[in-house]
Amino acid sequence: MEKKIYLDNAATTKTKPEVVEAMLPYFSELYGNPSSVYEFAAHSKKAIDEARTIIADAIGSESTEIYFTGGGTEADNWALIATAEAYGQKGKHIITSKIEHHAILHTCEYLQKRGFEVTYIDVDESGIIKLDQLEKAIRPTTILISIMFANNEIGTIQPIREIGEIARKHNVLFHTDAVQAFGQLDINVDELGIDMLSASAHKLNGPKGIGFLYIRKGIRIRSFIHGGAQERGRRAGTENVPYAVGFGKAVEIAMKTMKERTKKEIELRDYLIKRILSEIPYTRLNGHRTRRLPNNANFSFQFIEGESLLIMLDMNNICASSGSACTSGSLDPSHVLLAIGLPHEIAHGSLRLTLSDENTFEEMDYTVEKIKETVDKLRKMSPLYEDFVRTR
Amino acid sequence: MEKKIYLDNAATTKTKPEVVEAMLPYFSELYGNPSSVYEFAAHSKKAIDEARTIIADAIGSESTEIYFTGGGTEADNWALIATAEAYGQKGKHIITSKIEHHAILHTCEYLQKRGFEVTYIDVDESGIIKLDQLEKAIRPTTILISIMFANNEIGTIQPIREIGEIARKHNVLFHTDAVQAFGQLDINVDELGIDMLSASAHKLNGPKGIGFLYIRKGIRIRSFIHGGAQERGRRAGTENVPYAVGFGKAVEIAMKTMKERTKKEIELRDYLIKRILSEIPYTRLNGHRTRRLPNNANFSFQFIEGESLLIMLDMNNICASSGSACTSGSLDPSHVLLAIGLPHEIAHGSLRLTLSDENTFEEMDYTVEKIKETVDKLRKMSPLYEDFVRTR
Amino acid sequence: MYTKKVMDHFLNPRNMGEIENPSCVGTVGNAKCGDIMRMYMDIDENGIIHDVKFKTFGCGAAVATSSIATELVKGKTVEEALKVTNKAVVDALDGLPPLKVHCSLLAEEAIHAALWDYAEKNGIKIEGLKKPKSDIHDEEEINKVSY
Amino acid sequence: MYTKKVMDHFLNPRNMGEIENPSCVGTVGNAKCGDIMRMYMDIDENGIIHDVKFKTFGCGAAVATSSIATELVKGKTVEEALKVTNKAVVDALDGLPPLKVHCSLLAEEAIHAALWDYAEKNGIKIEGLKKPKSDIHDEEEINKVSY
Ligand SMILES: Cc1ncc(COP(=O)(O)O)c(C=O)c1O
Ligand SMILES: Cc1ncc(COP(=O)(O)O)c(C=O)c1O
Repeated sequence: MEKKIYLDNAATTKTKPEVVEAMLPYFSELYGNPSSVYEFAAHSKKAIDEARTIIADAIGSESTEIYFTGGGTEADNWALIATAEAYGQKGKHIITSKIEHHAILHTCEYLQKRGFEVTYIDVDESGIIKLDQLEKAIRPTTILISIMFANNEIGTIQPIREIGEIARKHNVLFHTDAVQAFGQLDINVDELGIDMLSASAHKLNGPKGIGFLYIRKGIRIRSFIHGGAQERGRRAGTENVPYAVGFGKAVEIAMKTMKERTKKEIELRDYLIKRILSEIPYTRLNGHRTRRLPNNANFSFQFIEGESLLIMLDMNNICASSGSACTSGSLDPSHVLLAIGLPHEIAHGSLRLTLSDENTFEEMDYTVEKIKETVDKLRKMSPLYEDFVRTR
Repeated sequence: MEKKIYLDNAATTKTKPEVVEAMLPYFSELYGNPSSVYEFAAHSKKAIDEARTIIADAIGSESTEIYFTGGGTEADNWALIATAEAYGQKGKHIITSKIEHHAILHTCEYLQKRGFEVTYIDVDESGIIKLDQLEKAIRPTTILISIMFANNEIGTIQPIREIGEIARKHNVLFHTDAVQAFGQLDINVDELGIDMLSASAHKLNGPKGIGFLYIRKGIRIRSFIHGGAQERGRRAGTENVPYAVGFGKAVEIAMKTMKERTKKEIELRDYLIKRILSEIPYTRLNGHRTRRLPNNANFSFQFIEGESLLIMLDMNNICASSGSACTSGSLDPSHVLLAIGLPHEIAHGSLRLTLSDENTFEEMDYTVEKIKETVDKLRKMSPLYEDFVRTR
Repeated sequence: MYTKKVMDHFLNPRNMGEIENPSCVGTVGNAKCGDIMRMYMDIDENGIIHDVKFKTFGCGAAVATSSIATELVKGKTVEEALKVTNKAVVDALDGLPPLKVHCSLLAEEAIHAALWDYAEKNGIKIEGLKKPKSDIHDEEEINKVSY
Repeated sequence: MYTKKVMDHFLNPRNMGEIENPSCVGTVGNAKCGDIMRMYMDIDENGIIHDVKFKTFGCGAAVATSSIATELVKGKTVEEALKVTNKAVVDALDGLPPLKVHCSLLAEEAIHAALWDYAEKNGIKIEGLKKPKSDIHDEEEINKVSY
């Protein structure tokens, strides 16, 4: 394969070779089912427990509060659906935001069909949740607030501590989808007042298809996937031992390297943002200027459409995205960009670049040049640009 | 590690080195998110599609009818819960059997709490479903029959074709949990009249943590895990590309080797059964003598308890199980053994040996000797045996 | 996801640009859907489309369908151009992904819109030409099934 | 899953067997739960348990708790034996998995059952000894939470 510039780390990341290395013994050698009684299986059980401890330490929880799932989406579904089922007697009202991932939004829609009411809180033009609106939305029947830690498209980081305080004050459970934040930002569930937290391994150089849900001790939610007594009876199904080990390894590395890695990412990101905004006219940065994920840059280029931009960048070996990966097949513009107030035609022309510390300044330079060229080319093709130039 | 004799292939299997080999490129090299638009991601998409085709071919379905899940348990949950939700308007009655895996039984209990009625059909003393009872149980409100293809504890194979016919005749959907059967028995969903089928990779030398649900075209069930548009909008969450590839590879191998492999397993199994039944008194074979999985042998040794037998076998490097792996932490005797009519104290003394074609006759001989010794030792310790000898 | 033909027309669009003082021009689609196509035509006194150009805001398929559509109508009479269907557009591109078929409808509409403009400007009635919708909403089934 | 101590007592149980013509014998548990313990004792005229044997149908923990229980009461007076609690049994084994703690309760019950038999046979009343349940149902919280 030709050398490519991978700038889509919010969609997924490379599984680090060390992570693969750590998983390997659990496929063909130590393959015992952790639930079995014989000693051979104890290796598998121990491996999972160690991974669980690493993860628990990373968010300041007990290891008995970490439950492995088949990914971030399952964790989100579990948090919402099981809370609804467990606390539905108390009330049927859930609060979330307009810029959540579809794993949250579509689960909310599902719950609405099951008789729950959902309030979708607005965000400001930088993508930050309106705290006053959030607090006012709380009713006696509110059982859950679910607000993402950081947004996957525009990178905006939410005031999690403040949300935690509001939730506490009103005695409402607080779940956060930290799929993008985990491994990039410091997280301590106690300090931030988080009751449940979702994360996914493949966003931090772990494998695709494993995640976890943190559930604070004492929260009475049941399982979402019913069956065997795995995960302390709360998540049935034979444990994915290799991936649990790989997830643990990925978290271990991510925690160790976080400071240095994110520092480098921020430098690359800010360089990229500065060049693009100053060199390409009619361009805006989406999301908050500073309260954003270290590796996220999201732009809107007026008068052009995102997919054609992406394909042309791809022709130049640049992997990027517009909106979130799992909706890129869709015709609708990003709900996140609409929520921060972009008109449709501008929302359609967005580009998300999400870096890793393996990227270089040279790559940024090349990328900026290619974006410039392509935007120019597409604008020349655009009837919207034609109209704009005419009426100027 | 010392050389061990692994006789618990129904709990899980070794991931074959060829399978690991096939997965490896998709971790650190071709790691693109299949939903992304750039060419780099097309490798991932193609890899999943190829695996899907292999699997579809193995059960005689279209590849668009195969949906990957996080395991057999998730597939079972999905089939039941989504059918209940989609067809709940038509009726709220589900039929299953008393010997299903907990992935089915606990999901049924969950649905009962949500207002569904479940009929649990009896089995005869060899574990075969009572077809007349099944047909009589069908009501106008019955929306689903879920009967497992082959039992995980006693290995009994159900009359799937007949069940399929009954379901067709009464216009009721038919789901089968084929987690144990897939890869061991010939399955063709059209010939057998199966509408939905669950399977899991780790039972046929694939990795733990991926499975699939076959959903016949035209069945209107929605997703169980809500979010992105993956798996044709029916199963959200970033695809586990490496495991899908590994699953495909494992199925490819399993299909190619099925005939020869199961022939060898049957020889080993029958040798084992013959020796144990003839050399250890007060012993019975559980399950049907011939209509059983090629690799399954399940015994009850009167007067002794299974766990202590297991631990002593483990001391001799023999990995075996009693009941199913995921309930071995539980104090209850196997619901399957109770369903075939065993009294509690006999149900408690059961041993499941599930072979692979890597086992040898020497291993069978060693195992028989060790079982003999251990049963003898435990009977000497048993107050039940003491009473039995006294009153003889 | 796209055929070679689509990629070729996307990356090297034919007849892209404007026509100064065109005989007619038609614009269809809307920014909400993410696709806008504009087609300029020069039609001579014999009703032959001797030049056609397009501008498109939209995805790769939108650009490619516009491009191929211009090729399909160029040199044709107005009546022949009217018979260029979205299917012809799809076929000429060796197919489109299901989600993108709507782009070919848009291309067909763009031709009709230009011709409608031509008819209006010249006060004639073209047999079989209906006033094109200015707004194309064609959500695919697959999209609704999703969630 | 078991401590070394438990494994040792399970694989090499102490005082396993029967006593011919014992002073007393007690059997507790039931096959439904999967554990039955029987304890034989020889108690001399001074009320000292100078021999004790057990037989157990049950899991590793059941065998180990029976074994250690016999060690804990052997040589003790009836009154001292009465004070051997399930906690003492667990501690002597360096702990038991949560799901198996009920086995230690069963061992305590077995001692009590044997002593009750002794009291009945000899028409005496032992201070603090209650008629043991013949049936031990002690489902752990963790077991209920499960599904
Ligand atoms: C019959 C049966 N159904 C379902 C399952 C669950 O499959 P998984 O462990 O992949 O979730 C198993 C095995 O654990 C099984 O044997
Ligand atoms: C914010 C957020 N939540 C949830 C998910 C879903 O995680 P997964 O793909 O592991 O199911 C993602 C990424 O896809 C995400 O970015």
